Amino acid sequence: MRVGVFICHCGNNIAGTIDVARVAEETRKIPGVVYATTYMYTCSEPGQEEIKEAIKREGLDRVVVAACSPRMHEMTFRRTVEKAGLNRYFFEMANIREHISWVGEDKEFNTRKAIDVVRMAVAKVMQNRPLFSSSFKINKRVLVMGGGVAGMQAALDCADGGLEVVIVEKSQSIGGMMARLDKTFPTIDCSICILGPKMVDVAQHEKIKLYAYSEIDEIKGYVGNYQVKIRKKATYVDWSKCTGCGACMEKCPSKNAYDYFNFGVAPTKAINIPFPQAIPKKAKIDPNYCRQFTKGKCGVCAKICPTKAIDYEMKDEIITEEVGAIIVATGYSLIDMDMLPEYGGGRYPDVISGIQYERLLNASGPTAGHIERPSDHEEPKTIVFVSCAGSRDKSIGIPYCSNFCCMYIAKQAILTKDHISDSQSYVFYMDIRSPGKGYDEFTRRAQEEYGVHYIRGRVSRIYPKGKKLVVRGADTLLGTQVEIEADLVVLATAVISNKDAAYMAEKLHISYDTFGFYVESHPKLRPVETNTSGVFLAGACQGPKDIPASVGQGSAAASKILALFSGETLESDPAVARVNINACVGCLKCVKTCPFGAIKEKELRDGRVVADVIETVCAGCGVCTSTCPCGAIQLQHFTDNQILAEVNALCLI
Amino acid sequence: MDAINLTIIDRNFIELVKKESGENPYLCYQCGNCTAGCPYTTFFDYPVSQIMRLLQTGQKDIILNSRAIWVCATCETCTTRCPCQIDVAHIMDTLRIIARRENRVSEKDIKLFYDEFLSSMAKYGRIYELGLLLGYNIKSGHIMTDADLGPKVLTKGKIHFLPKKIKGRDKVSKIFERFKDRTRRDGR
Amino acid sequence: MADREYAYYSGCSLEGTAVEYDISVRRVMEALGIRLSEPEDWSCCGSTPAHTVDHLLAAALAARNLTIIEKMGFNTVITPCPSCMMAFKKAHHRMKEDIRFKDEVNSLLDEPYNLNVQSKSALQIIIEDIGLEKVKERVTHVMPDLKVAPYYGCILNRPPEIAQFDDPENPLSMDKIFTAIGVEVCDFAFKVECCGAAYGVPKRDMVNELTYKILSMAVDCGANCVAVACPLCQQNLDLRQQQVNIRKNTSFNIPVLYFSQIMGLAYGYSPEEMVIDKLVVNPDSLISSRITLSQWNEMKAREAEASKAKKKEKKNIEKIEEET
Amino acid sequence: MSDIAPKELKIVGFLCNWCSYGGADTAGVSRFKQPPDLRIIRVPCSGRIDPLFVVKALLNGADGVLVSGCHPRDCHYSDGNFYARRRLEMLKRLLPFLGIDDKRFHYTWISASEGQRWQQTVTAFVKRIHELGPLNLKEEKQS
Ligand SMILES: Cc1cc2nc3c(=O)[nH]c(=O)nc-3n(C[C@H](O)[C@H](O)[C@H](O)COP(=O)(O)OP(=O)(O)OC[C@H]3O[C@@H](n4cnc5c(N)ncnc54)[C@H](O)[C@@H]3O)c2cc1C
Ligand SMILES: Cc1cc2nc3c(=O)[nH]c(=O)nc-3n(C[C@H](O)[C@H](O)[C@H](O)COP(=O)(O)OP(=O)(O)OC[C@H]3O[C@@H](n4cnc5c(N)ncnc54)[C@H](O)[C@@H]3O)c2cc1C
Ligand code: SF4
Ligand code: SF4
Ligand code: SF4
Ligand code: SF4
Ligand code: SF4
Ligand code: SF4
Ligand code: SF4
Ligand code: SF4
Repeated sequence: MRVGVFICHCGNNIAGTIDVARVAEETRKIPGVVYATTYMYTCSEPGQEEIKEAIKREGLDRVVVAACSPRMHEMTFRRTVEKAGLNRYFFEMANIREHISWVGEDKEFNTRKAIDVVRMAVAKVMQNRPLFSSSFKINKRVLVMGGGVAGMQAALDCADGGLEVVIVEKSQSIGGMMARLDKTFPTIDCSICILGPKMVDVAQHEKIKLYAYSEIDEIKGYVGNYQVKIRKKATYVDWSKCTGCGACMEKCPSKNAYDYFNFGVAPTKAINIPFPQAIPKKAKIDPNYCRQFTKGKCGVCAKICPTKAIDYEMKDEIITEEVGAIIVATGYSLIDMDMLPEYGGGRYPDVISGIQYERLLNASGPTAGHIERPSDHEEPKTIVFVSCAGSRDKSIGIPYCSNFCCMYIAKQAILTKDHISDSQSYVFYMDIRSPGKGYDEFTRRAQEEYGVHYIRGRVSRIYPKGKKLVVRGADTLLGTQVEIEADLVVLATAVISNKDAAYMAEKLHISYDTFGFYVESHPKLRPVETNTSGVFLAGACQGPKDIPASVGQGSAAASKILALFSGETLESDPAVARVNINACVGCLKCVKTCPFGAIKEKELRDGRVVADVIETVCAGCGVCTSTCPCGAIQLQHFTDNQILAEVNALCLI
Repeated sequence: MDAINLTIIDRNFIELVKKESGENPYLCYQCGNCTAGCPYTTFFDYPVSQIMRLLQTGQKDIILNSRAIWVCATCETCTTRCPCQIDVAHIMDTLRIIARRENRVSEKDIKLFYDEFLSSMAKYGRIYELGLLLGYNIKSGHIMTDADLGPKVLTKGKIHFLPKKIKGRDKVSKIFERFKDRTRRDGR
Repeated sequence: MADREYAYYSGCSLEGTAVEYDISVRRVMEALGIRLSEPEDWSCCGSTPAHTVDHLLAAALAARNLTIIEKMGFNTVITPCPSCMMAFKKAHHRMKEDIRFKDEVNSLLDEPYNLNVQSKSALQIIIEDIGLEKVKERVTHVMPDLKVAPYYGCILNRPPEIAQFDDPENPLSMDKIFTAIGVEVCDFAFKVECCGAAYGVPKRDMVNELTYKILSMAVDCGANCVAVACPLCQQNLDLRQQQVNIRKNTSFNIPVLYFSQIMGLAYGYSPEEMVIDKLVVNPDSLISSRITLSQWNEMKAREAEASKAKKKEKKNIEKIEEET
Repeated sequence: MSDIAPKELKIVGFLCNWCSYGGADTAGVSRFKQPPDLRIIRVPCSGRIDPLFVVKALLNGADGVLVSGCHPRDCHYSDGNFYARRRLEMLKRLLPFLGIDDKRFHYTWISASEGQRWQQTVTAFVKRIHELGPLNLKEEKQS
């Protein structure tokens, strides 16, 4: 066996704290290694050329690159060795940058550690076997979870690219948060005016199938071939009959249902259509408030409905769809105001959240666009906005910035002036975060042209005084306490992940961070991919972001899928489990433990039962390998021998 | 205020406060919430968030000579509401202790009151309110402090004319003595 | 018969300026079936002055008492004064968090404190160990004229990590107790605003400014008396009310009672037994309308009867009118 | 190999590719300094870790073994880490019978975003192993 080892300087990143020459020197002493050299930037074009040439010149049949993390460049170098004629699995990477040169300060220790790590990689590569991927057919349909602006954009781009799309939306209508907004920064165009046409496109696109008021129950399969169980939740209205005429809503006697769409600004009816532009525009009964359900009698809507669409007996329905890729665009939630007791949100009716204020501003909102105080319906003249209400607040476990509230506060303050010309708005802020194109100009305009008074400091307390609310804060630039007697206080409540985010992540086999936002494959270079191939992210489910960024991600995720589906087949990862039928005793322990159901029992011609791996289903976790009592089932590329070779290379020295 | 020279930051002072309070002043991002909530801001020369800022830049003299650290009543408002979970009140307490140790007392009356309180405690084991008041009035030179309240309190029989001496008062004074020995030993 | 027994640390104030707090708490506890055991030979908790000198000294002065209580075999001590309670809780907390600190504190003591005593306010004991059900059961009298602003003061529930009871911004324990005993509670926004604490003597002007705000808010929210759970709050609001009036040219005349006094009155103790006369601002006019529960119920029943009759009559008239 | 006496002990880390290996990478990218004793072996999933690997490592000369996978419920392979937990819990109880202090073996969960936590875990574990000193199988059996 002829192993070649290439040790990377990575400029000073590695060579600065590791004596790479000495690593090369020591490496040459390892049996099997016939060539070892160092290189400035191994991943650069000339660096890769050097590897290819060395393979030919030295007759190498195994290659080790000691450089950065394999999560960074393993693919790069696999392709390199393949181009030089070697099987791509005759390659190993030793991580001497992320795990050594960047975390250890002592050059001597680092160098010794690097030598050990290279020795382990050499030991492993000598155990490596050639592996060949096979191709499998793919189902070129796409599932989009969440019909907010990000999900809609992704769905439309995929559909326009010729793919069939299934959208599953949890709530009654698509549109997400954007459908609730009045205007949008930084141009103040009407939110629903720009979103509405997109929603209609979604509804009318022949390639898009929409399941509203539905949720994902189960996802099975792998990239290219998923089976998804969708739960169509009972609406108690037969949507195939409902025309959205709204007659039921008008006559329904139960007037105090919680209005989820309007974030409880005003109550709604037990049967309702959330907003005029809703898609689909269909009615739904809220059984928590409907008298037919709570008291067992009413039936008014059933009587009134001209198409006889009401069905109190309706049950959830389960539908299975087959798709090949999934875009997760489930968006975000906001904290409850009662997490901030010092502000009294929830206790004092005139302390409201930003999204509630958005509904007050909106012409199709509960007040028809008249700004009024919830307590007495009077027009407020003094309005105070409190930014970072819960955001950047470690004491309640939200250390991060919510990304877009600085901007929407400026927007809302400007709109307030437009609505009530003799009003005065105040904004308490810690920093004004407005780095987008035209953004800072926008927040400046609020101050320069609209006379919005910005106060640098946090609010400590809000308390009622007569009909007013006293907002007590600090002006840290003045170094004093300040008090404002306000008519209305708007809290820019913190953005958080959805309650079911973790639960969904489990179904999707994707990761989420401490705060429940989904984790991308690489924060800079793979922002819409996840570590699970076939699953992509778009919008605020990955982290708080505004509409332009959400739309950008929606398109990006769609383009990734269009690329993935550009051929008829996909290459499988050959690093899957394989059974040695001679060693297998047919105990079927592996069958029981495989989390993916990838192992089936198979009867041999002599009647013996053994395990058999379905290659396309096997995800390559290796759980079976550590379960098998006979060592009969081995995860390729991570076999017992390969791992023990590494252990021994380190320990037996 | 003169320009503060930031070329050299007094790290020793910052480290001392860090060690004695167990709090990290660099967690403070100057939001101003503590100042906003502090009931004493109007009586402070430097509002509490500025004390935090001065601490971050190691301004030992300004801080230890400030009135704020003495006027702070440990009401815990700042600690309760600090979004960075800093025990601000405890830092104020620590700064006051350091100031006292270095004999920098910008609020003599407050310190005197505390001292009288403690000496009453060391002497009797419990607080002898009348003695404490008289002692304070004489030493502070504010002979008439709360004289208006005298009749109210005395006629209600709320204040005892004689101190209650507890049996174990020597045990209390022993705590004070051991503490003094200790500080002497530590060379403070 | 006593259902439970706790150690009871009254503290210096309750021996002096706040005797009425001491007496009323003891009586109310007795009425609720709680026996109190006073540690013999207790000493001052150290209060604010001690922790301005040194944290170690402060902890030691507090811990001496905890040691005594520990040796009595109690694991809970009732501390009606929040200042004492905080001194105890902080000493306990810091000693628990930091073993070195614990050893140092113990080196100042004759006998070590072994971290076995929880300090709780009377409110916490009432809410958590007794329960509102029982609080309600004991009521014998009703005070229909009382409109209370419940004032908790700054350190009763704060900082939350150490206090471990009730909400630090909008505490409700006192509110709930009053509601349970049938006393009207106002929505009072300055429940936890600081009153000036121990600065009454050295910084009286400051205290007057702060109490001015609190008293104004109490009046604004419609209260005719303030309820407190702290001797310092009581002094600053009651004893110094006249100082505020002179300084701010106001005419406050709003009684400031300990919550325990109000409870006692509802439990049928006489104003003398609740030592009401020790309060500076006289609450007599408010509590003179106190009547027994049965009288109250009778009155209510009569009123209900009357209004029913009225309704009936009205209906009859309507009927007649309709018919004619 | 070198004239400086080796001060580091031999510690093997088995890390799953998706979470903990990523976490160690994140620690590196963020330059969170760590003691030098640990050598990492990458496996696809903590469920791939055969207790035998741990035993072999310790018998063959390692002074400590650290295993880290994805947080429960956050596993790339759905329940691989549950299998791992069961097996490794058994292993921990078995080690004393082999004459090895079970403190030499530790397993934990670290996600790809938890660079700082990785730093803390490594630092604490290495410190623990240094307190125990080099593994001397005979000695440890006797005590
Ligand atoms: C008060 C306020 C004002 C704002 N103003 C502006 C502005 O002016 N300009 C701007 O650019 N941005 C603004 N934003 C931000 C904007 O709301 C977001 O950028 C945008 O909504 C993100 O879109 P999204 O599609 O990622 O998520 P969302 O809009 O949250 O959509 C997610 C969708 O997924 C659905 N869903 C959730 N979970 C599931 C599930 N498990 N299964 C199926 N479906 C699911 C939800 O029902 C929802 O329809 C504002 C935000 C707020 C709070
Ligand atoms: C000091 C500094 C530090 C930064 N640090 C970070 C950081 O830590 N993290 C981060 O995320 N971002 C950082 N950035 C920002 C980062 O540089 C940009 O986000 C990124 O480079 C943008 O990539 P781009 O491809 O759009 O543009 P560019 O990188 O500018 O690439 C544009 C390319 O187009 C070529 N080009 C220009 N005109 C023509 C033409 N007419 N015809 C053909 N070719 C043309 C240019 O030669 C160039 O190669 C930093 C920027 C600066 C200035
Ligand atoms: S291969 Fe990795 S370590 Fe080497 S230069 Fe490229 S990025 Fe740097
Ligand atoms: S359910 Fe019937 S009445 Fe209601 S909107 Fe639909 S069609 Fe109209
Ligand atoms: S049955 Fe329910 S939804 Fe229909 S009208 Fe009656 S209350 Fe409304
Ligand atoms: S966007 Fe602005 S208001 Fe929102 S959390 Fe960030 S800094 Fe605070
Ligand atoms: S566990 Fe091993 S022996 Fe048992 S069936 Fe599976 S492969 Fe065969
Ligand atoms: S490696 Fe084994 S356990 Fe894992 S998915 Fe493949 S067959 Fe199943
Ligand atoms: S509240 Fe906390 S973070 Fe804000 S200025 Fe005060 S100490 Fe700093
Ligand atoms: S503890 Fe001191 S600094 Fe903090 S709010 Fe109270 S008085 Fe102000």
